[in-house]
Amino acid sequence: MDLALSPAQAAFRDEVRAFLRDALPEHLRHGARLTSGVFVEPDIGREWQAILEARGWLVYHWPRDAGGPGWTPIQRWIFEKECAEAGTPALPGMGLKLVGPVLYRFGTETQKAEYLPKLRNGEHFWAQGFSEPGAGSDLASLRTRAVRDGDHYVVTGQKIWTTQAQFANRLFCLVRTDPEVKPQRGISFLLIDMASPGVTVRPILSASGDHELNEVFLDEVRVPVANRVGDEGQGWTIAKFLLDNERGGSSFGPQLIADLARLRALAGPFEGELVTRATRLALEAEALEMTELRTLIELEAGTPPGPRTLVTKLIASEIRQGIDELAVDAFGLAGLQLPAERPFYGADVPAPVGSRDAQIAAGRYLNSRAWSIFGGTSEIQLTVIAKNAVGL
Amino acid sequence: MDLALSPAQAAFRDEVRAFLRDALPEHLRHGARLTSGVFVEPDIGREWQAILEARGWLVYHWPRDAGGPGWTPIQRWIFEKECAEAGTPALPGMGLKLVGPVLYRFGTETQKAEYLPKLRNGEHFWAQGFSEPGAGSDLASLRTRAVRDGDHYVVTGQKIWTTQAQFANRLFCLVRTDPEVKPQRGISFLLIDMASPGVTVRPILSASGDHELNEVFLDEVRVPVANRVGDEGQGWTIAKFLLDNERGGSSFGPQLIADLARLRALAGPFEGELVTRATRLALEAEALEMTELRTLIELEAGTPPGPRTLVTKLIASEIRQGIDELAVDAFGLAGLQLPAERPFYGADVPAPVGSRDAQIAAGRYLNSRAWSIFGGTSEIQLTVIAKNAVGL
Amino acid sequence: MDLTPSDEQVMLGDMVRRFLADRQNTANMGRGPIPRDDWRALGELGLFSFLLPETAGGMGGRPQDAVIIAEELGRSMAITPLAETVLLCAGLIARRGSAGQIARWVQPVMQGEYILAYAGGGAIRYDGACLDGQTHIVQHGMDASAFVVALPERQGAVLVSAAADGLTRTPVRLADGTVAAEVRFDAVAADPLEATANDLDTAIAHAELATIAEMIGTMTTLYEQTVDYIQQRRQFGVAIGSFQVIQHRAARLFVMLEQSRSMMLKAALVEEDERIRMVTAAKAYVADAALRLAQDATQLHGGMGVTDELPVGRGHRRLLVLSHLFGGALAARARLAS
Amino acid sequence: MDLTPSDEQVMLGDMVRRFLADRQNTANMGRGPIPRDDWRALGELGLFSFLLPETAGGMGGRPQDAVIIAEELGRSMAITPLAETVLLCAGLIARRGSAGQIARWVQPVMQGEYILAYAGGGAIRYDGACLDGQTHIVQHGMDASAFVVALPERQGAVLVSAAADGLTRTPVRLADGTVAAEVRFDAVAADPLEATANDLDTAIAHAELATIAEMIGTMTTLYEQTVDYIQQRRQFGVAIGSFQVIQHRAARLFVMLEQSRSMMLKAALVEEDERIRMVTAAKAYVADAALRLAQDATQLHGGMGVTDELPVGRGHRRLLVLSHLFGGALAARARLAS
Repeated sequence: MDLALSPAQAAFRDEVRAFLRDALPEHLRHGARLTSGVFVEPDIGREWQAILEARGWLVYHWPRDAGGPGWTPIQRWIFEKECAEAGTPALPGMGLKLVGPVLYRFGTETQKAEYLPKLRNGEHFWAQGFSEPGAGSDLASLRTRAVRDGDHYVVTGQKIWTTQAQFANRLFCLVRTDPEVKPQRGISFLLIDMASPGVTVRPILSASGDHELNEVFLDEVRVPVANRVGDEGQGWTIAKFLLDNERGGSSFGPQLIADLARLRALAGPFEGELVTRATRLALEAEALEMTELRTLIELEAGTPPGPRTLVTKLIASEIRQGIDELAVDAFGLAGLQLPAERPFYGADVPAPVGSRDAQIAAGRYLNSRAWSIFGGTSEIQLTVIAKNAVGL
Repeated sequence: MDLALSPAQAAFRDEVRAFLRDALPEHLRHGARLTSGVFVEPDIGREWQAILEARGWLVYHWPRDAGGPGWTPIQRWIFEKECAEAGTPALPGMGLKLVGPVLYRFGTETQKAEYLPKLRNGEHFWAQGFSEPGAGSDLASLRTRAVRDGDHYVVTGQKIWTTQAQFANRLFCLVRTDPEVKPQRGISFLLIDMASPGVTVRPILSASGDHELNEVFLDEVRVPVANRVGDEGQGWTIAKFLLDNERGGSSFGPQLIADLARLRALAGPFEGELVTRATRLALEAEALEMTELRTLIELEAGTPPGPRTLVTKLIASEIRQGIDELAVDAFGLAGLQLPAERPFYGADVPAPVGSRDAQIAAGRYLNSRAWSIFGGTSEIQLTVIAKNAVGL
Repeated sequence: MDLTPSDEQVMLGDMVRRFLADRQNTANMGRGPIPRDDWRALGELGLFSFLLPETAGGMGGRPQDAVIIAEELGRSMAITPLAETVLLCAGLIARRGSAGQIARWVQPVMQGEYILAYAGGGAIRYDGACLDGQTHIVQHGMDASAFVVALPERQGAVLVSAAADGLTRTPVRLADGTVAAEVRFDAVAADPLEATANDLDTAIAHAELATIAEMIGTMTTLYEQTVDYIQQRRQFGVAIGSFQVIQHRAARLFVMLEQSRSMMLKAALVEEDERIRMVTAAKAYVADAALRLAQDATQLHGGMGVTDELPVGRGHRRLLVLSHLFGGALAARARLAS
Repeated sequence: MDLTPSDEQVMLGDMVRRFLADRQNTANMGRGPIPRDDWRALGELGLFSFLLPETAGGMGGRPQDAVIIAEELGRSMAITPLAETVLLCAGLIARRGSAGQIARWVQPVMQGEYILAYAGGGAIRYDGACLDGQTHIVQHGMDASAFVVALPERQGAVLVSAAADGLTRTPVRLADGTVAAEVRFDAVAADPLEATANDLDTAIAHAELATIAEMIGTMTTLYEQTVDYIQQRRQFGVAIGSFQVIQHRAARLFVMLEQSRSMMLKAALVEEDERIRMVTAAKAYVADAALRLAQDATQLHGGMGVTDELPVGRGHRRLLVLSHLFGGALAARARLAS
């Protein structure tokens, strides 16, 4: 048993660290720090995406034969940890983390040639069309219909909670292509050009005033059959592959640890109850990082990861919400500011009382409540843990 | 709206306070403070019982026509609050609070004449035979059988969680007199002399080492039919009346507030996290006291109490456990002592490290876990609140 | 001991409720301050003079009356400066101000004409005639006609007209959509108020009590909306309110709300000399419960809970602000512990 | 990075587990210290010399080895003085003692003959030759053949034989059934040990790590017993493990246990210069989780949970003690924050 990095791993870490020191511009670090929403703003995300792509590290979690750098799980973790400590922006995840792997795994050669380069160079900005009003976490009850009409599907329905759809020019989407068979088997996976006639985006403002969520209305949208990924009826399988990727994949611990350390530096030293809360959050985050690392070390050794992987999103949500609530309390009255202008690092935002970090605290606090709701509520996480880890 | 005591109420409070100052011996106060279990030790309880009986205040919660002093709800509350602040021992509750009201409400004149005086003078010490192994909170599944044989019932079965049965000479008991009818309708309420042949008591030691719980085995115990309270089959109705009395009745807030204040005086001033925990517990207890008082003020005014009454046991359990855990933490290493000797105020208990209060902390901590289990678990309390207060 | 509202109190609550029912609905509640005309109308109804001392021409309403009004405001999420303007500033001037000061500032407050704001923090210097320096965030500061400015170490307070020469203010939008201000003084002439630190603390306690009642009102609305939602929302074929975990969560909200209401009632009804401590205790309890309740209400609403579209999201914002005013729960607990 | 135990570590764990399986069962586990003969037998198996430095004739076992042994002890609730005797006292003497001190005290520990105890608090005076004063509670103090006594302000430590003239001790029974002692010194001749405060802190960290692993072991047993119980126990006609509220509660225990294990692993595997901080962090986390888990396990067992009859009640007692040793979670968090 050993927790130290191997010499090769240590050298890799130094290489990543040196790269970040040289290649991460201050305005991107600044913008990342002042992002109140759950997702990165496209201007920042795109710029950082291009820098990473130039270095060959953008699709660091893709396998080598799909164009990735061929990193091991521990290398990916080292990279993410260094990024978290350096304060890099997040990456637009719908494309790189969700539809990208679907394309290289299930796409035709034509689809790969068409979509993967544009995904990587940022020409395509993707949104995800899974959730529907009233369906919640229950994909089987999907109602958006796709009716075959020659070389096209005619798609009609409504998607909800579509993050950043207002920026997207492409939508990947689950649709019902066969209403007769068992619910899971009649679903297909389509790629839709957001510029198609019949696509309408309606914003859903968050309580914070941020605009991250949308409804997407699809009204007899014609989608070429060539835009279907996988076979007709294979949508359920693809969606499961995608969700597994979403839920596995990256680590939460390093970012939470870095964010808490930054808050401590900006708003500390804490006093009274805040000391206890900060200490407890730091411990929980340190434990989470190690819990995640245990899985990665197993993966690295070729051992299949156990049910432990199920706990990370639940814990991460709670730590995230704890940090963001701590910030509001630490900044006091100044933590109640919430300008209407966006983004917070933009030119139009009024000068803050205290600091920009105080100015962003309330927005962050409100937005972080989404962590325990989207992508499987904490209640669903607990039920899954009870069934698959505890064995009840 | 007004929270002040009326002049008459204030005079009553002063009268109670003066009585307690004069009539509560120091050794009883000392013994009450050093009781680790949930229930009062019989030697202390009996002595205090006699003092109160002499003053006419023992059965202060009984109606005047049953021999009580005829106090209003607020007077009872004032009395309990003063007792809590003075640090009086608890009273043996099975008799005074549970079977006493059953007797004066459902008993025959003969039963009242036989049992009520002995209950009040302490000659009868009562235990409660409701729970059975495997039945938990579900009284309808009761299995102890009583078969009629002339002027007697022959009772066979097993009771569990019978507190202080080792001290009791009387047991009130639910038995199944008719196995044919609907489960709730075949139950009767019997009074059993513990000296009867066939009654065996087996101790169940608590994790603390205290002996408060027992199993009671009933093996063809002959019980005169004259010892049945109410009609045959009326046991369910009587049990409900009894449990309503148990759950309503006294207030929790004053005792919790007094205990926390005593801990603060003994182990304070607190530092660090303990400050926060003590402050939060004090607030919760202060809120609970007012929540209880709101109900009593309504009762005093003749208004039926709302669903608010359902919340008190749940909250009181949590505060009780919080105080007892706080004590262990406040006393540090000394709070880990747990002598085998009982009672803690007894002559055989070794000299404590620190103080007697430190010496009793671990026992109290372990015993207080029972608060959220017996008399309806906290989970059951929440379900009842959800159904009857929230309306789900 | 008696917790039955008087006939007058029942009428008062009904009046405010009816007034708000015509104006506030689930679509607009909690989006920001109520229109200035509505505030004026509340003044014309006599609500503010009802709450102010008889010495200033008011009707001498007590804290328990203020609580009834404030809770109704909270229930319909009508965001107003009631606590700061009427209870804190006008209340203090009415009790401690000169006849001139009362006539100048309290009368227009009663009619709903003026909003007054309280500046209790920042870096202020006062030389006996002029103010210099800058305040911290002053709630409703952009709308205020005048400020009650606490002097350093709370050595009394002064009155400053918003129109005074040398006074400038910068708007600061808060999470509940209200616009506060940072106020800067450059040799601004100030009108001293004969108020001790205890006068100030008492006035603050009265205001803080009103914000506690507002929290209780908003918590009640969020609780009711959440119970409705979980009874209607179906998943896997049944109402989510039938799931045991959801039931227990809702039961916890009921418990929290009852306990919070108890603290508010006690704080409203204790003798005046216990008021400051008891308001602090109530704040320490309720401000915490309010955020826990808002967070759970959000969670139980699922995706809709984090949006601006339902009262729950806006109520959450408002509770975030209310719970942090006057130092919030943290400062309140620290004061209790010391 | 590698988390696979070595073959040697697997063998070690198996050996301890098999040894305990013959002796510990659900009826006797956690009732008090294991018999002295069993302790001696563990010494004869070479377990203690395995853990002690090579300089003292041991095999130089590392913290990660100690953790494997301690977790097995915790799993079967075999209550021993492993942490205090072997890791703290013998470890410190082995590393910092003279050859004579090692021969006198460490050799008999290796053979399971001696128990050593650590006295880290109280009112002690040392004049360079003799000790006076009284210790605080000393775990396993009644069974100890000698004491490592930390000097005031942790300015080094001295060794004192339990048989020394002027030494008296008073038994103090603790919640887990072990018998500690208050030790009084009246001009007791003491043998100085060349140990700095840092040496002491390091030895304490090694011992504390073992108690953390013991907690993990006992938590695992309580978790497993609880899951078994809720699968078997039926109410209203179904296993209580089918109730959603019970399921979520059990899921929380799983989460707590995984997170706790992560902290223990990290504390066992970090570089030596990070050990003290990381053990403190692990203690701060695990000691808290241990009591929460024990409390929930008790609650989920219902009435049986509060009795002495099942491992859950006794495990709760043992965790109460383990979680509070060396200052407990509170002191650990205070150290982290400072």
